[in-house]
Amino acid sequence: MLEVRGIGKQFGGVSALRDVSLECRKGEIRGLIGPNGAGKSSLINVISGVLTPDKGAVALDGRNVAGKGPEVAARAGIARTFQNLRLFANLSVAQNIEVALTSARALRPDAVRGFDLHAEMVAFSLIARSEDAARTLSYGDQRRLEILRALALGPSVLLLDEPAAGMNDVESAALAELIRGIRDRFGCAIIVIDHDLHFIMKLSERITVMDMGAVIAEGPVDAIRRDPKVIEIYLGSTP
Amino acid sequence: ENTLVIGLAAPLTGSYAPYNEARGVQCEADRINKANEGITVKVLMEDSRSDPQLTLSLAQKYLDDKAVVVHGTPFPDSLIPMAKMAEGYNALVYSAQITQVEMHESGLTNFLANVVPDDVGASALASAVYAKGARSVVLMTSDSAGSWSAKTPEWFGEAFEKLGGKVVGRLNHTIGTSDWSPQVANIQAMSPQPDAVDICSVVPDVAILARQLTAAGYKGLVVGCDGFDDPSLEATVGDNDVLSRMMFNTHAAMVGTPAGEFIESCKADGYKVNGIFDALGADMLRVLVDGAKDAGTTTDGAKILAAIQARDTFDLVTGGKISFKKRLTWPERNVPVIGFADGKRVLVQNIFPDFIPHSK
Amino acid sequence: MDFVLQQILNALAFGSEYALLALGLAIVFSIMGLVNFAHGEIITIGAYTMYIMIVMGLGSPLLVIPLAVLAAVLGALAFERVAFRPVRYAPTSTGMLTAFGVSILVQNAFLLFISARPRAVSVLGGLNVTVWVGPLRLQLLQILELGVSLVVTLGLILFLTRSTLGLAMRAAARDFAMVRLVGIRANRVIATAFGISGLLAGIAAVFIVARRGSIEPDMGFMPVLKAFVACVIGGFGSLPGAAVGGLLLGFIEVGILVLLPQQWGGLTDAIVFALIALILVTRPQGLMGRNVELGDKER
Amino acid sequence: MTSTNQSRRRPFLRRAVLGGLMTALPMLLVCIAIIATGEQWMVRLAYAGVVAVVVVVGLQIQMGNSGGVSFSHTVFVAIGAYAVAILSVPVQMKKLIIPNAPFGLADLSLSPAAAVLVALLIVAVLAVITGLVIVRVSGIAADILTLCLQIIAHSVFMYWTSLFRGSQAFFGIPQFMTLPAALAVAMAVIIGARIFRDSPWGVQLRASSENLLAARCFAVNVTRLRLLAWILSALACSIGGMIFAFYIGTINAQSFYFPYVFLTVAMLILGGMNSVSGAVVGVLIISIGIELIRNLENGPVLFGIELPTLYGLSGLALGAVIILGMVLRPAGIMGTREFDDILFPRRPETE
Amino acid sequence: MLSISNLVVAYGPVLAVRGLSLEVFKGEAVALIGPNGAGKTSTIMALAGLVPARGDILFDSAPINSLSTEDRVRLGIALCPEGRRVFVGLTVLENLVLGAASQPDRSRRKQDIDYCFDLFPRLAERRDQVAGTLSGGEQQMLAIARALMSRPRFLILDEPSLGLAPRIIEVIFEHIAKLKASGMTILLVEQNVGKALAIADRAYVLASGSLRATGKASDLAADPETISAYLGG
Ligand SMILES: Nc1ncnc2c1ncn2[C@@H]1O[C@H](COP(=O)(O)OP(=O)(O)OP(=O)(O)O)[C@@H](O)[C@H]1O
Ligand SMILES: Nc1ncnc2c1ncn2[C@@H]1O[C@H](COP(=O)(O)OP(=O)(O)OP(=O)(O)O)[C@@H](O)[C@H]1O
Ligand SMILES: [Mg+2]
Ligand SMILES: [Mg+2]
Repeated sequence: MLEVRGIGKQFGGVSALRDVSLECRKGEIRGLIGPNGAGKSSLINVISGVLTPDKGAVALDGRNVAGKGPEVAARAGIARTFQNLRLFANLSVAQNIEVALTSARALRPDAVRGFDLHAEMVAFSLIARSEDAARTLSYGDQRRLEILRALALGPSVLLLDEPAAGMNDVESAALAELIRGIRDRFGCAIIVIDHDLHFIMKLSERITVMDMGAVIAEGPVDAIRRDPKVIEIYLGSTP
Repeated sequence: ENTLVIGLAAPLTGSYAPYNEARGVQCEADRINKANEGITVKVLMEDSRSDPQLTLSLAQKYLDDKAVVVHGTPFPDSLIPMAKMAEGYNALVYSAQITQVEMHESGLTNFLANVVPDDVGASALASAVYAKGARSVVLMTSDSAGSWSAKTPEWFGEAFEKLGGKVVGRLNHTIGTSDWSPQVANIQAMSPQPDAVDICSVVPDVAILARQLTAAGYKGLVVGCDGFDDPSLEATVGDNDVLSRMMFNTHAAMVGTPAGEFIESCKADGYKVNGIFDALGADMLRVLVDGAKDAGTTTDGAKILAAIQARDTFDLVTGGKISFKKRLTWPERNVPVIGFADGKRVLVQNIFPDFIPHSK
Repeated sequence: MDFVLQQILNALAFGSEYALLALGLAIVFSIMGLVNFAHGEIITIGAYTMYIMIVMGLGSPLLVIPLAVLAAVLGALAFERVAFRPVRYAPTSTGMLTAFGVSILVQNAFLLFISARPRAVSVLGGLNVTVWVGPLRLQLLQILELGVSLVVTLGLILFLTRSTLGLAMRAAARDFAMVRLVGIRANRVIATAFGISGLLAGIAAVFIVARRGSIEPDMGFMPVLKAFVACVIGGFGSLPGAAVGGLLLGFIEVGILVLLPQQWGGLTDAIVFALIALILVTRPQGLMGRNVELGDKER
Repeated sequence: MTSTNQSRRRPFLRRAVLGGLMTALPMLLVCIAIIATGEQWMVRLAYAGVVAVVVVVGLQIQMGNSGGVSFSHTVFVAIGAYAVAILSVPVQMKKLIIPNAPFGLADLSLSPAAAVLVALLIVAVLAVITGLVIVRVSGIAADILTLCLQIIAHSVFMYWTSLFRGSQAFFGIPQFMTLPAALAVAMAVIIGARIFRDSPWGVQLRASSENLLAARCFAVNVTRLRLLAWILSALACSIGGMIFAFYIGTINAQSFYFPYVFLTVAMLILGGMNSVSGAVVGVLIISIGIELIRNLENGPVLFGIELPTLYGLSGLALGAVIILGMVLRPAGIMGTREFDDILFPRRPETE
Repeated sequence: MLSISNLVVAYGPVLAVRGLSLEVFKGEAVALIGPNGAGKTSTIMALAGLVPARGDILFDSAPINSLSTEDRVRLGIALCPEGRRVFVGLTVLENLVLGAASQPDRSRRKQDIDYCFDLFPRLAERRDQVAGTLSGGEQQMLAIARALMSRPRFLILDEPSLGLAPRIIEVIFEHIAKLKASGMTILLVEQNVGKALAIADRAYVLASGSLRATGKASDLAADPETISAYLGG
């Protein structure tokens, strides 16, 4: 169970996060949407320990991990992808995953006991490229590799920052299936940011909407889809 | 066979390039061979790039090629192992120019130098400086070049105090200094001003020091060791008045002496000689050939060495005589102290000092 | 008191020479991530140009100074064209080694074709004039050096923040191809940077030769090593940082030389560099580098 | 499930050892050819080359995995050499060279084997101390820290004359090493470097040098791994120093200073710092190249024409080779590949 | 205006584009679609001269194969690349100024900047923020605005909607339509196939480096099954 409570974060004059709270249960897929610059990535940065919040706490199963650095968050089982890709460009696809797997085997052996690298690479259509350097993959493949690498940490919380960016409808539908499969097999809590509404609405059970650093709406997909405030600042029209 | 084979792993390039004697040896060898003295000299020579490892490899090659005398980069970390290696071949190692005291302390039994150790030179300089009227001196020392730069000024001080002078200060520097203003400010702040500043360093460092001291109003002497002996000294100082207050000890006087004539005539014959070290190299070759004659062999290094150490005097190419009888690994020979008059080098003094601060 | 003032002046003069060189390194680094160890050889080229001109009998300072600076600029441009352009997209270590290569090549060329030994160059001796202001001994050379570094630093900062070419230089450091994609002639941008660094090295060469009165094939190595350190303590790639780092290094060096008891004199270098290490460990981003929290962003 | 999982684990150890043997092969062949000629002086040159292999491979452990450039590896070469020298020189010799050595070292003489063990311990301790400072910093600031370390260490070698003899040579070290023995040591170091590089930790460390933030987000303990690489590298380099001292018998801190730093760094980057094979190739190319060109300097007779002597040519050529090498292969000759990656490429296991 | 024939792009042994021919006429908007790894970005990078390629590329009927990237851009081409590639160390404003670098006429720069700020008010708020610290979508806006700053004749957009909120996507596509109406020629790579086909005159469908289908955009849009068949990757 992930609990985010009262997070605030300022960058100079910009309030990127204002008193943000959010919960995500094991096995839940939570969508996170909002206009550009709303603070979604910043929130993920805080949860994953990449940013130190000015105030507030991030509790995983009751233990606070906020502000202790990304290593602590990762050891607690929080894995993430990056909106601007951050692969190990000159390592092979297999090695990229191995980096996470090595940590997991040392720190959370139970979580990756059943992890079958080969089968996962097949599932993510990366097997043919497994020995190629990550930098040689196309943008979409690189995104899938980021997800798979996060998965190899055996996460209890998986944070996906725009995983479907750069994918077309067919590809993002397949990706949604893949993520759902992850939830079913690993039972982790998943927070997904994306601007592809088909994708996010098909995938998540509940959606949190942010604007100007604050949560402005929260609820089941259908309610959000019809929320006039959400339509006005984010959607533009009903999808 | 009456051929004396000599192997030179000469530092033709690299940091010791200014100190190689290879072309002088070559020049003298050709002359000896032409003169039909009964012994012919064969010189094997390659560039050691001043690299100890390469020096040793080359020495190995020469020894395997039957060289009975070898020489390499003039620095102990080349020459000491080289001498050890040569022991196994019954060969001997010489150096025309090495002044480091440790060469004579390392217990080598097959080594010969052609110059006096640093402390002897410093003592000779001290007597000349004292004679010039200086009574107080500031010593400038540096760890950059071992005992040469660190201890030689101290030995100078020891000899200078023995004569009745006084060391009034010590300052530190690194070799390669091209701006002395902090040290100059230190000396400038001394009262009274010292009569002399002694330093063992290289050109251009010492030239800049002299210039900057003078610019700061210093009127005393700037003296030092063989590092001053570089043809570019005068032009780098660029001022006859400053030069007239400089003095240094070296290994052989050049101007208007047989050494100078030797260098000029080799140059005329097309050898790319550098200067003083070539003359010293030629001297050394002379000693070796004469020693071989005495010993009646060109292939037994030990016998040649014994003959050299037994002989009373050797006549040198550069004029003068030396003998190894007393010190065995280095010769008692006069130490020229050079000064300047009207921007030209002049021989100020040429004696062997009474007091030897360090060497046995 | 006079002694202290005198030493402060000396430190400023030391520092401004490092600053001048550090700026030359920083401008090249800031646009193409190249740690140009061959910067010292640009100085050497300037210096040997003076020597060659004197040998050819063209020894007037009015002729020697501009031509030496010009030679340094051309040298820098030539290095860029021949050696650095092909490794432009390569990792930092590659650029660094290429620069070593250039440095070795140039040093050995002077060694082979001129001499391994120092050669006197005394035409600029005239700059070594001492002026007394009360008890203070000011060297014309020191004042010139200080002034020139100041002007050059300010000029460069203005250039880099105000002109399009300057903006392009800053942008090129991170994404060279994108700079070309907005239609900027990238080769020209980089050549300009090298030209400027050559100019700075040329000016430094004039000062260095004026003071030394002598040249050697490896005369550029030590000053540039120090300048490199100055760059890093100032915050590598930052021009004001390079200038400040240079001055600071000057103060550290002179300070240690003056304050350290003589029996520890041999440890001067150790203490200077231990201080630098301390600065780096406490402020790895450099004195002028800002440590901003970036999160998953970059800058 | 578990069994497939096991079988799919990458068998890095086997690959690293076999690959390491392949990596060492060119060095072995060259040395065997030289031994076969029976020319003692060439054996000496080859020995210097083997020492360089050990040092450059040691450097690779640090640079190739942590990223960045190191200017301080030769400090450990020097410490290794001095440590065994100080510990193993016979007592009577010590009376001559370091009579005032501190810690009672003047009256102590160990067997070479014991000296090596103690020396390794000393190096490890010093590596931990320096490493703890250096691994805290990354990027170019870390490079400069290593530069500082080099200068500080050199300054101490020069200053502490009662122990290191300053810039005077330290002589009298037992000389028992031979080229075959050195080759065996070098092979062990190469295989060790390969094991570290290919191990999960090696991969994690390389990942952190590619993208530090991402590595931290995957719980990679960057500081600890960097420290590990630093220590292993220091040990390997110090072993280079030891076999050097035990062969040549006389050492001097000057010969481990900048020229040697630059030469070894050049060898590594030219060969390709990201692979151990690159380290070996770099040493071979530069050593053999310089030796060939040196022969041209002496004015050899080629096709009946006597060429002029050109001293300084080998320096010129070294510079040219470096520039050319980098221009043609900016990632180094081997790039990120090992010999075995070329001969037996890894293939995806598509069934 | 642009005509590509038999374009081949290879990265070592990997063939990314295998003999593609493609044409864009003056004033037209053409969409280039295809699954991940199809070779869309490679095609565009080849056009810009940033990856080595074989084949003929004609712009305004003149071959541009031998021109440098910057010279191609100076012919009036602007590219908004994949992955945004804003100048991370420069401010928003400085990024825009550099975007206009190929425009010799400086007098219009101020006006153009205001125009971009009108289009993306968010950027106006952030004008002095260092671009690297913008949010992903803000960077995307900046990348598009930067491309517009040069007033190109031929605009190439590689996935302009990437990472943008739905409302902003609307804005962008409206704006692309406006640009087209004003006579600008546009080549659009887009994963949002519906939107791309709605705005384009014609489209090319690429998969595994080769052309799979081409035709009028409206025809293709009317036949979603066929398209989906190619988009599976
Ligand atoms: N390191 C930083 N320094 C300064 N400002 C920052 C930093 N990181 C984020 N910001 C600002 O904080 C705001 C929130 O950014 P964030 O990346 O969280 O947005 P987002 O919701 O992920 O948007 P998008 O959907 O466009 O990715 C933005 O306006 C951004 O400019
Ligand atoms: N630098 C590279 N080295 C090797 N292969 C590469 C490189 N860049 C791209 N590729 C390969 O070329 C093919 C085409 O890639 P490209 O980026 O052009 O596809 P794309 O159509 O733009 O895909 P996406 O929609 O994911 O952006 C892919 O198989 C990719 O792996
Ligand atoms: Mg975001
Ligand atoms: Mg693409």
